[in-house]
Amino acid sequence: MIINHPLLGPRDSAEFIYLGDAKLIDRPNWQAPTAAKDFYEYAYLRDNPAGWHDELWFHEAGDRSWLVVTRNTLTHEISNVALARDVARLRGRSK
Amino acid sequence: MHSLKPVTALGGIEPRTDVFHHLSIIENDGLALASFAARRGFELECQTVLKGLLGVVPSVGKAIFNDPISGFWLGPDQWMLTAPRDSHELLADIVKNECGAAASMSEQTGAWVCFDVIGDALLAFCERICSAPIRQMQGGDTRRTSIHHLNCILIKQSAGDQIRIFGPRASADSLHHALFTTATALA
Amino acid sequence: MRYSGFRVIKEALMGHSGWKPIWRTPDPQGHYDYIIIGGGGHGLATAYYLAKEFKQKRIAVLEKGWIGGGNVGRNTTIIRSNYLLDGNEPFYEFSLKLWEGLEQDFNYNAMVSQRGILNLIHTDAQRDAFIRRGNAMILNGSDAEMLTTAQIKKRYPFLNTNDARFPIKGGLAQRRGGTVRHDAVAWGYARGADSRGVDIIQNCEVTGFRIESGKCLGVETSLGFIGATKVGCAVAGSSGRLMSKANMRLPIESHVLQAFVSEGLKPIMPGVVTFGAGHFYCSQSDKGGLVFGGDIDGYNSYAQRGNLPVVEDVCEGGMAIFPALGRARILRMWGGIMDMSMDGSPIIDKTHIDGLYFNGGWCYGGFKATPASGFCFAHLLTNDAPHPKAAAYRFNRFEKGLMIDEKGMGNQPNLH
Amino acid sequence: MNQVNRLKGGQIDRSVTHRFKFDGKTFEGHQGDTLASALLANGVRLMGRSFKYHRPRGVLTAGSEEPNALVELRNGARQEPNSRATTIELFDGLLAKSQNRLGPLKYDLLAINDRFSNFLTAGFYYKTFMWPAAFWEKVYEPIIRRAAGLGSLSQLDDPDVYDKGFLYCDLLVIGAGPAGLAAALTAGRSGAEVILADEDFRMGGRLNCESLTLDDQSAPAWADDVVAELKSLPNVRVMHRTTIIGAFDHGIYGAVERISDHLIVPDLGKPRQILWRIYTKRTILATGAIERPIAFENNDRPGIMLASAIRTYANRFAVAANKKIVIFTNNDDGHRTAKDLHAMGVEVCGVIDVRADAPRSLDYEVLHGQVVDTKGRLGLKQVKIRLENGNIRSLDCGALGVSGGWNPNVHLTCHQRGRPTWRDDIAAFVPGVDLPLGMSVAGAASGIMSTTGALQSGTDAACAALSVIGIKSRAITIPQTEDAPVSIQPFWYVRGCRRAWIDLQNDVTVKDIQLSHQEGFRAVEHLKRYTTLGMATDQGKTSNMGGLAIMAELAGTSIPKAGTTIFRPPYTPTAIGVFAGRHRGQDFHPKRLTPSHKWAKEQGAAFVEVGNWMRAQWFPLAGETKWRESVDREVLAVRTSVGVCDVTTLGKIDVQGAEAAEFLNKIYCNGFAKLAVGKCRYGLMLREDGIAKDDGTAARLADDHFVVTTTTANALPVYRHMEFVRQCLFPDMDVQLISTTESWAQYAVAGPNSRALLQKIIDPFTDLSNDAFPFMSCANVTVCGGLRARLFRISFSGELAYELAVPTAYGDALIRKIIAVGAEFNVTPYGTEALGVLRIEKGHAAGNELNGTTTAQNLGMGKLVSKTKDSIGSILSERAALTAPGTLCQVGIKPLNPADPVIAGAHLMNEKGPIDAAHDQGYVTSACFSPNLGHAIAIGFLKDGDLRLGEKMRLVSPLTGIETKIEIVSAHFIDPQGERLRA
Repeated sequence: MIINHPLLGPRDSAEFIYLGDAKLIDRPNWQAPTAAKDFYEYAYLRDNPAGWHDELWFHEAGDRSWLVVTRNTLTHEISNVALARDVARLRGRSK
Repeated sequence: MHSLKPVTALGGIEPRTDVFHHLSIIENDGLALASFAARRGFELECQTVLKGLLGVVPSVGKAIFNDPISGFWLGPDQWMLTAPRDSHELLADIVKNECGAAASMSEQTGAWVCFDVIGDALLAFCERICSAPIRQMQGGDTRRTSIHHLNCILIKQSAGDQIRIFGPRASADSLHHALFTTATALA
Repeated sequence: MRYSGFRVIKEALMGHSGWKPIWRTPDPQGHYDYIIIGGGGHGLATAYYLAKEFKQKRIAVLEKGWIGGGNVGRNTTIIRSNYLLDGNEPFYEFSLKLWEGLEQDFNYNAMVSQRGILNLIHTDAQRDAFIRRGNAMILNGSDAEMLTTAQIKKRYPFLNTNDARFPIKGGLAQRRGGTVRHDAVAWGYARGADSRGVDIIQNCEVTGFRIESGKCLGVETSLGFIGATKVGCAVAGSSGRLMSKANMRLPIESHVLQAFVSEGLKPIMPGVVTFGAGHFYCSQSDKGGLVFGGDIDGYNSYAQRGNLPVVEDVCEGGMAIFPALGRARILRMWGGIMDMSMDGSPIIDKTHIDGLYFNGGWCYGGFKATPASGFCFAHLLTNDAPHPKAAAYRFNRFEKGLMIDEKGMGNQPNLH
Repeated sequence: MNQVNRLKGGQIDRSVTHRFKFDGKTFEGHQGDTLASALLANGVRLMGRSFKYHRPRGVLTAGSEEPNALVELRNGARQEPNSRATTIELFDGLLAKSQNRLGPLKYDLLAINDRFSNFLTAGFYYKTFMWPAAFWEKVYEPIIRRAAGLGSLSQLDDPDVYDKGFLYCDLLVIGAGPAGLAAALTAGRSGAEVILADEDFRMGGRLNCESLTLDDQSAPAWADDVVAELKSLPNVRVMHRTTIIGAFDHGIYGAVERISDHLIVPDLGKPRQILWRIYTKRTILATGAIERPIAFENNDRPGIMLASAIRTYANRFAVAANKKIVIFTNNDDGHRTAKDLHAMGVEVCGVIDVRADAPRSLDYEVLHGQVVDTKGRLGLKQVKIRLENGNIRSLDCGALGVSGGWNPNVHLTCHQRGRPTWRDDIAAFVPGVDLPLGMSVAGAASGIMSTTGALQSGTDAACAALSVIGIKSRAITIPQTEDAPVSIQPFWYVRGCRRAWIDLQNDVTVKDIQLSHQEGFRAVEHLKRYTTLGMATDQGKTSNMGGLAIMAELAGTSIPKAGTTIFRPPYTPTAIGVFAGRHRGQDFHPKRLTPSHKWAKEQGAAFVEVGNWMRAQWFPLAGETKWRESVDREVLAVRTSVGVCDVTTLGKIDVQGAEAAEFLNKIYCNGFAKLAVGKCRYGLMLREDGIAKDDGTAARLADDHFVVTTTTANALPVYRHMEFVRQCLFPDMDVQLISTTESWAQYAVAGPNSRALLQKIIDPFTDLSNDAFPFMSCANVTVCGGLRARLFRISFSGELAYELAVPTAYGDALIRKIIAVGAEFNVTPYGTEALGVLRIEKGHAAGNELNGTTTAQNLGMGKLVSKTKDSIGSILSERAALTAPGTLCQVGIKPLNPADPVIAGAHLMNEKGPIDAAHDQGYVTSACFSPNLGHAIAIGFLKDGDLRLGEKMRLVSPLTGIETKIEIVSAHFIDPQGERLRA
């Protein structure tokens, strides 16, 4: 596969390491009363869609950026790639 | 002056050179390296420091060849600086004095082995070692990629027939072996 | 129709005019006691044991394509019970025992061949881990033995002991492990179930569940609604897709695993060899093809195909341990969808919805589990209580902290 | 007999003669021959045996789709089983053997199977061999296995090397027939980056096989000119002998270039083959079409070939398949073969056409009818024909050319699970709509069967493909040439035949397909799996269609409704070696060498693989014969004086930034905010699921600068994890990371005399006294007169110990210096074994304990997990089952009888009671012999272990036949108070 790195352009996916669903960015609040349940669901439950999927890839043999890749799990087509750090900020992980 | 004698990445006193009639692989032991990472909120200061050192700030995927200090882009807000080791063995400290708390400096000299590969078979050579689109790359283009399972950095020098390869120093022998056998296969 | 030596000879002489279809093609009835979704190995085995062992009636198996078309028809056919952990070893040993009597049980030759499986050891830490595992196997009443490099070399003279980057330091062997003709397993169970009245309905895709006030009343399908008292899902790689129709999120990701077969070769590989340190395992089919594989591609996929990097990774492992392979040729490569669970172990459990049951999370190890999985799922469906051998395979183990993590990789499915 | 069937003309070089051997007999052929053409030229028709019935077989085709003529090529370590004689380029000294036979090819004893063909029908095995159960492995299977398989693999290491490479292009053209050449020429002239690949050693595809002219040139001459122009263009790469094996995601293609397969051995240092990964913007598939046979009784005899193959052998290789040839066809193409043969002076004994309106000929007889049977066990002698009027007629001949029509070669269009669609007018499947990204199809591969059409579609496809990526191009002018329409009457098999072969290699006959239908295996995939149709080495290129058509007829449906089969990579069987490239043997994985490696080698150290690192395992002295002697000595030296060990392999990560301490608070379960500058602290890292991930120390060199160490094995994963936490979880934290593992050469100097030794290395202004530099201190220092260095007072051995780091280039010099100045203390280098013993004696957890399933509590560090801060894994580490009574806890283990062994991997059982899984109490993780205590010791995990110190238990390892009485003790075997390391 080819991952179109937002900074570096097209790169062979062999340069990357896969983690999983980009929802892993949304780490729960450790002080919430429901923390135990929240963390269980965060760590263990997955949508696992047959279709479009936001997922985390690490550019191990590259610039060491974590990327959020929007990829279709039925066709492997990739529609969007973003720096995970930017996505994390958009999802309100800035302090 | 201390009493310890350095060895090259390949373990020699002198760096190694392998000459094929169309290609030469030269171990370059003369470089000091330091990584330079901008601290949060000091990105602009760091640009200024880099401009001062290199003349131009290396943009994404680019290298700037300058004297005495050259540099290339490593990642977001992160660069690698190189300079002659004889004059700049303490490169990290030297730059740290200039940027202070604006940047995180880390000595990287020992982390890398450097090979300069020169010759007219260069393009065919590169096609056999890694997935860098070497024919499309311009002088000054850098590419971190993997060569025979080793995480390396490729820099196309301004002269089209020369590349510089940085690889993990502990695997200098394995990397050299890979380059050497490829050159042999092309001979 | 029972198969016997006499019958085979008779038919041969009569021009084979007497053979009948080995399963019917019935139209679905309006309501069943049991609907099994998924006409793969596990689904067909479940129906078979429901009818045969648990004497249940009015059973249907719904298959969206043709039976045996999923992982049971695209795996590398290995059976073994060389597991480490309490939750797993008794279950897989139960499965291996069922394999040992399977063909006589369902009167179909699935070519169960106990040619032995060997896990190579390359480091001291690996040896420590394999000794612990071998002991766990024996303590669970299974068989295991430690082989020296010399013993290994004797059986597999072509393994690399000259210039191996990671020298072979021994191996853990299970003689009762081996291979099975995978398609025949699906067909044998289908035939056995069909002959006991199970309706096997192909080209019938489940499009939804009819759930009212927390109870599952049946399934919507491409052939219309079919009612059921109990619905069991056994769709492996499609688990996420199917259960989402019941608004369930699972501790499962679907990944692609590639497998490879070489051209037919004269016998060279007596048993199954796994080279864990190099992501490679290999056996040889009765037709002569070397059947081999390695790691999953590593990214979520429902595409049933993989990519070059893993092909190369697998072959590098193969050449590292088996350097004569270089001159054999890959004939075909293909991919299957693996229901990779969060601890690498499966789930056989009720869901929070009355009458809806789930069987999945088999990762790339589902084939060897087929008989026990079917048996235990049938037990669960019949008695509403887990079979003792599968008691650990519950949904709630993750919330409780009772993971069954053979590899110790944690909640990252693509590492199991 | 010497090339009795050689004709005039052709594209062979008669000035170069090659001598070769087939089944021990010597023959001659020419440059440009294949093994098959050379054998035919020499009158050899019998080349192999079929898979199941061991029927005598000859060559069927002239290409890579060959199912029959498979041979073992070369011998010894280079032997290649199942090599297709039709694609083997003839070279001088070539050796080939027929395969899958018992005894000589002519008298294969296993041909007995053919006599029992009534038993060996499809699915036969599934119904029998079940009684008695035990007989399968012992009796039946060995017989079946020996009879099965085709060629044999030598058990010798493949002596050749393989390379890998990577190419980029705007347009990849697959296939160099008329369509491919036209496409490549169009794109080449436009200046686009083009790669043209063809599996053949001669470009031109069908143009090499026809008697056509293009304008005033012969077809091959025209192809030569085009190829010459393409080679002259700098932007075009022409790749002969290169097979595109697969279409992968996003325009990536796998290609195998055969560099040396046409040589007797590869040149020194040169690869046998190269695996190219080609990154394309666009691709044109121009792989042509493959003729298909017709099934009739005994249609598998040597001499029965595809009509187009006979034509190819005549036109390209100047070989007459035989002196007397008959053609059987259902379309006009069969007649083209007859015409060409006649023109070359070969006797055409007749053309049998199933069509009433077959074209007539003055040159040979055309019969309206069907071939109903053949004679000639080892080679065709006669064909029996049923004429339309019902009369039976026999024709003597040595070759029969069969043409059932042409199948577009859609193989690569299916690699991403695209399905072809049916076209009635040509009675064949053509590429479907869902093609791989960026692929278009031209020429016969797309169902355009005329030469003119192929050329036109090739140039058009190129223009269209290039315009998509913004490159302007002009269509080339198409030369005047053949433009005949397709005239075909679908005809798959002769009614009433039973032993009529559909899949020649796997011996699948019409009756097998009928039986498959009868037993309910009607879905295409069921048909394939039940009968093995199309599962042979040709992936059914010549057989799938026939099988499908018959199944459709039996099911009373149309062919497209009956389903389509889907092709899988690789396009043709591909050597496993080429996928591995150089990565085998010692080069399987790269090596990582420590800074002291060269020196350690000089000392004769034994090395061990730790991940990719090579570490010194122990340093034997003269006279030491057993490893234990060396290891015991090294351990005692550390405990009594001083030892030195290279610990560079531990991962080192530079953590800098204003919030570096806050960051460490997140990744470690224990607190770091308050760690003072100049101090180190042990850190335990959890995964988010609360299980221990890794451990190490963090040294605070400055307020905003830490150096974190990881275990050797986890250096990379931990770095990745830290970047995840930094970029994805706390994107605005001011922290920067970089690995410095290899920047520094780091040595552990351990033992009571370590301080005294280091005082001779470290420059005087650093005060090493216990007060000035106590346990867990760290500092930047200088050594040997001014070399920058880092000093950490940390201890893995439990002794007074330091770790000293210098820039890697000086690591070699430093170890030599340490040994030199340490002589007075008899400083002893120690390896990983001694390191292991020392840490087990102290009960320090390592890889065997941090095995991915253990919690801080299991490791006896439960108290470390801070509840007052947010750190990765802290919440899930509190799950009920992880903290419940009965959880495993790390303990020490010693044998009651000091002479008894204790081994890792053994299980713990109560002193009394049964020994089985149900009564398992725990297991041993690490064990060793302690030279200090004089007996074996171990650490392991025991249920409620912390409450069971002093308990007597049994340690069992049925696997290795060990049962030992042991006592549970504290894991701190030595200096439990830790006085030594604080000394």
